Amino acid sequence: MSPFASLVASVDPRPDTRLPERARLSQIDASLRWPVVLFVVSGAGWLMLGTVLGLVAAVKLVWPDFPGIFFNNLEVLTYGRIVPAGLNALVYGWGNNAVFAVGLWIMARLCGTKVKDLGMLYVAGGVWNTGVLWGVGSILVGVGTPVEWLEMPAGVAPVLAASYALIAVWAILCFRYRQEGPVYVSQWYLLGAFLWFPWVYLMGELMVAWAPARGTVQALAGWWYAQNAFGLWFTPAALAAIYYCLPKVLGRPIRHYYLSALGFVALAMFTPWTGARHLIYGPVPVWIQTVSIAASMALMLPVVVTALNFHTTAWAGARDVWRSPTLRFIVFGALSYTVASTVGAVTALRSVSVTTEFTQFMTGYGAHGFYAFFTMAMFGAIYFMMPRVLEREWPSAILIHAHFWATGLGIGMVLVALYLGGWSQGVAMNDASVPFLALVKAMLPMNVLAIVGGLLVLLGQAAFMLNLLALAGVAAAMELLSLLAKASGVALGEEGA
Amino acid sequence: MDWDLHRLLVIAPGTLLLCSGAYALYWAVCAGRSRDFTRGERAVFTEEEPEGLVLEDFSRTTSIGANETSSANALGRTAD
Amino acid sequence: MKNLPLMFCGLFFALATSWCGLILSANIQYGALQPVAIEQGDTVYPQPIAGVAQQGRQVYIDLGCIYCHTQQVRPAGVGGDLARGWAKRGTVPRDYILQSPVLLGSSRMGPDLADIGDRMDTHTNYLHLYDAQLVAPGSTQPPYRFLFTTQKIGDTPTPHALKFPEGSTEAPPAGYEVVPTDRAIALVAYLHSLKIDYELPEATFAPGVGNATTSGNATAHP
Amino acid sequence: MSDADPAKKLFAPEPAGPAMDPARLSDTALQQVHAASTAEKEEPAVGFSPIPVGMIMLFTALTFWVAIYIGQHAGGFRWNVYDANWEPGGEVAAAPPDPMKVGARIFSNTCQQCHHIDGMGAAGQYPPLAGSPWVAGTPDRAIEIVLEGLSGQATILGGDYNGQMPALGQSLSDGDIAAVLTYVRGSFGNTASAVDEQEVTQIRTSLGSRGPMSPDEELKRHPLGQPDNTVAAKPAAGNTTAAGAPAGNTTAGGAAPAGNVTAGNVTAGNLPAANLPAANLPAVAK
Repeated sequence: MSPFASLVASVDPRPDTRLPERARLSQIDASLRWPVVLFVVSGAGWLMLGTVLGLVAAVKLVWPDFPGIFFNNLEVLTYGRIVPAGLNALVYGWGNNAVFAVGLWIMARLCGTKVKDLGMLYVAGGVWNTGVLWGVGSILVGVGTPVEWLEMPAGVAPVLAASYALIAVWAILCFRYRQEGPVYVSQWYLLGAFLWFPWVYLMGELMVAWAPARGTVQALAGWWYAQNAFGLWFTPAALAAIYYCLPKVLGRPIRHYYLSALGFVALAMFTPWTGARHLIYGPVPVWIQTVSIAASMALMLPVVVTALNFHTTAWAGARDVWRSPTLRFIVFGALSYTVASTVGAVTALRSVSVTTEFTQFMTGYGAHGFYAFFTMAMFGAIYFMMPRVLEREWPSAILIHAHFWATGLGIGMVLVALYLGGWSQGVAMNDASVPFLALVKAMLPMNVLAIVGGLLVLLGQAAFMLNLLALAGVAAAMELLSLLAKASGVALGEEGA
Repeated sequence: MDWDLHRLLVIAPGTLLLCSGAYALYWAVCAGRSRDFTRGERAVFTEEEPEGLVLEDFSRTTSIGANETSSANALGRTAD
Repeated sequence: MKNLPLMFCGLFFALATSWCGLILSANIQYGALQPVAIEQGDTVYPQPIAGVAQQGRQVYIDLGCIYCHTQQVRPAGVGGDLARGWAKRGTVPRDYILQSPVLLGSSRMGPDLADIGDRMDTHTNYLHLYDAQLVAPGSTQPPYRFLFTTQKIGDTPTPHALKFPEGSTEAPPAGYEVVPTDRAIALVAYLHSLKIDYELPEATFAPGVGNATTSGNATAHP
Repeated sequence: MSDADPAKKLFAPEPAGPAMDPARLSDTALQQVHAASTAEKEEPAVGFSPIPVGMIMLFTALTFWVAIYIGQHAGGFRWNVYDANWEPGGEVAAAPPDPMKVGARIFSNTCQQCHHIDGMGAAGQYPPLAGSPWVAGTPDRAIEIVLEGLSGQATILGGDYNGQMPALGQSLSDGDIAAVLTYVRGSFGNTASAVDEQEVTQIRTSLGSRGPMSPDEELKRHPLGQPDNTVAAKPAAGNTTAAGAPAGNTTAGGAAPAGNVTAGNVTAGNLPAANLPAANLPAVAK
């Protein structure tokens, strides 16, 4: 066998086709067991950290001296540091780890392939998390770049890119060696996500950090990246999770499934053009703004398609949705996707953007997309995935209830606070007769509401973390015990011989 | 006046594209092509998690759908 | 749709067209702008910032000022930007060609700073940085006390030492003074350098704007 | 991989129906759901279900909106259009540069060091321009001095000067000279007419390069107090729509002591609406 052929054979992820389907599926689940635990647990840790940092930032908007005179002398706790640090912890720590776990698992299952080489995934996952740690730490000590979503220093990018490649290659390999039969829509979305992200990330780093473009072209490249990182990485991954979990748990196929292809193609066509929607009335030529506004509006097409798919399917099985822990989160995410995308399209219009731009409203829009849609969908998928991967049930249903209600209510309060507060902030800001200080003071009540919501969200995540650690911890302990038993058995056997 | 060349340049090809797209869709649906898109909709279901089976139920037990077996194949299953 | 290489090409094509259409064409179209004088013989604008101000720019970046302050002014008739006296015209791409990284910002928890150098007072600014409550009670700007040091007053008081308002609890004990560190001095120098006090061929001052707030200095050029 | 011919598979006729194993799906309700969905699938050949029709309408509406929105607000895809409501052809009406503004800039770069920002010069060293009869009347004298310089003894407004004015004909174009003289003749309390570029060109050609003249020689060619009979004694080019009067005549407080008139006020006072026409037009590079 030539070296190349042996390499190919060593990564060929197809399970033994002689096995019955049931055995093959549990082989696939088992092949991803510990990588998934690594990604989910580290992701949940980043999620907690990011939320805490965001919460501290929110408190500082109400009480700038927080957390006291002594700590104010600590530069790392200043508002301009914890905001980007929290954002990066959420995006690259939680978001990417969650997509790695959920995306790889769904891809492997739908393709009927397993992930063969475990060692590489552990190393890559470890390197990814180390890179994020390095990046977030750098931001906190003040050696980041001032480009939103790309704040990590340029040196971190190669580390992240390399570990990403080692992880994402498994998704591509799974698709390459997939079993016969029709390709499901989740596979399209996941393949797209795993292929788009590296391009988008490298082009963003290139034009912003390594060989910066001149003037506002740089800002354009930065927003092109940020918009695509969300729209072509987190969004398709979450849509794939919804498309997978919803019919699966309900036991009924997606309604109007034939439209989903249209949704995917439209998403792929329009999302990349929306980058400049963050620069409306900004220092870029007006045609660039117009094209991005038009693309944001055209993005309503895939949104309507997914809305039809998701909501008609969920509606038909509404009672089962409410009974399923997975689907509560999944359907919450699906609804949020519809609403957040509509908000996104409307706020891209010039006449609305003039009020919402630069205000807390857009912060709320970000939270709506990243938290109420993406994160909730990921929670749902994780609730579905972990018992199957670990062959063990979640330890506590009460904690799942607590998680759902606390995060659901919490994010709802945050959104209400930021949307209402942001809108009145924008209206006041555009009225030059309102002194700036007065409009800042007027935002206080809504900022307090956002803090309360944030606390609830954090509480819910603590419940999730507790449940997760108990589940993974017991599973790990059992695995360790069985390994020990095997080892001692072998040792005994040898002694006997 | 307002409908100058500048705008016609955008609208004429746009309309053309749109009409051809609409016609293509019409033809595809009439020719039964849309059925091909539905072939994938059951790809999510497997032997152990088949269509027609609701997999999770909060209300049954304190723990979700706890079953007597520890095998992954039975997890979360509530239907018969 | 079932063929991996074909699908790869399609996905890549969707992304690549947008990159070419938005970023590359923008770069070709205006990526090579140069400073320009509005009329022949005039000084060219924008002017680069240098020395201490350049160091202050790094402080501005380190402290994450962009998370509350934009440096982009929307044109006349859009929102209240010009009416608030944030500049006399909207900013355009040429204003940013000498800056890297570009600090447009996307949030206005605080006012826009594109033209802050035209409307600020150095000492007030030091106080505002030390603790915004001293100057603007109710402000949400966090205190940057770590940009200042408290030291014993020497033979002659330091010129930049903060003059706290009467009865302020933050005033240092007698015989001591609060002075800005090099970073604070650099940051304030940078803020001073932020000026949109020039016109460009593609961006002239909006009529009548700015006279209300800065009546005496409405015309920057003789 | 030879495992599949994708196209053939995708478009192959559907098998008789999904395998429905009655043993597995014992629930009758479920079977009904199944039957319903199966029936739905066979339907499309007959006609459209409302969903695709709705989607086509949505798609059509979105495409039309996008096309029209881009058509109306793309600013001609120019790099220098920042107004969403820019109309093609807008640049045709772009105003020619205001000679008072151009002149002010050239003055501040070239003349201001000696003649001072308020045109008062410096006693005994540089003669004043404010209220000077040398500036008023025919512009030819001033054009010649700027082109070729001036060297020697002169008495201006009661002060004696014996200095040297450098020739600026090489460093300033005809347009620049016309603009700066228009500015000087319309500022510092001066109310003389604007200077035309063609006149400068004429004089430059007729003078050749003869070098600086003495004041006496200059006065011989153009005595003081000579009336201004040039064609340029007309309103400043193109900018009078809003101002409504020749620039020189609108001087606010023209009789005030020149020294009190700062340069900034002069610009603002002389041409209250000087930048109006330009600013109303879309920003387009000339």
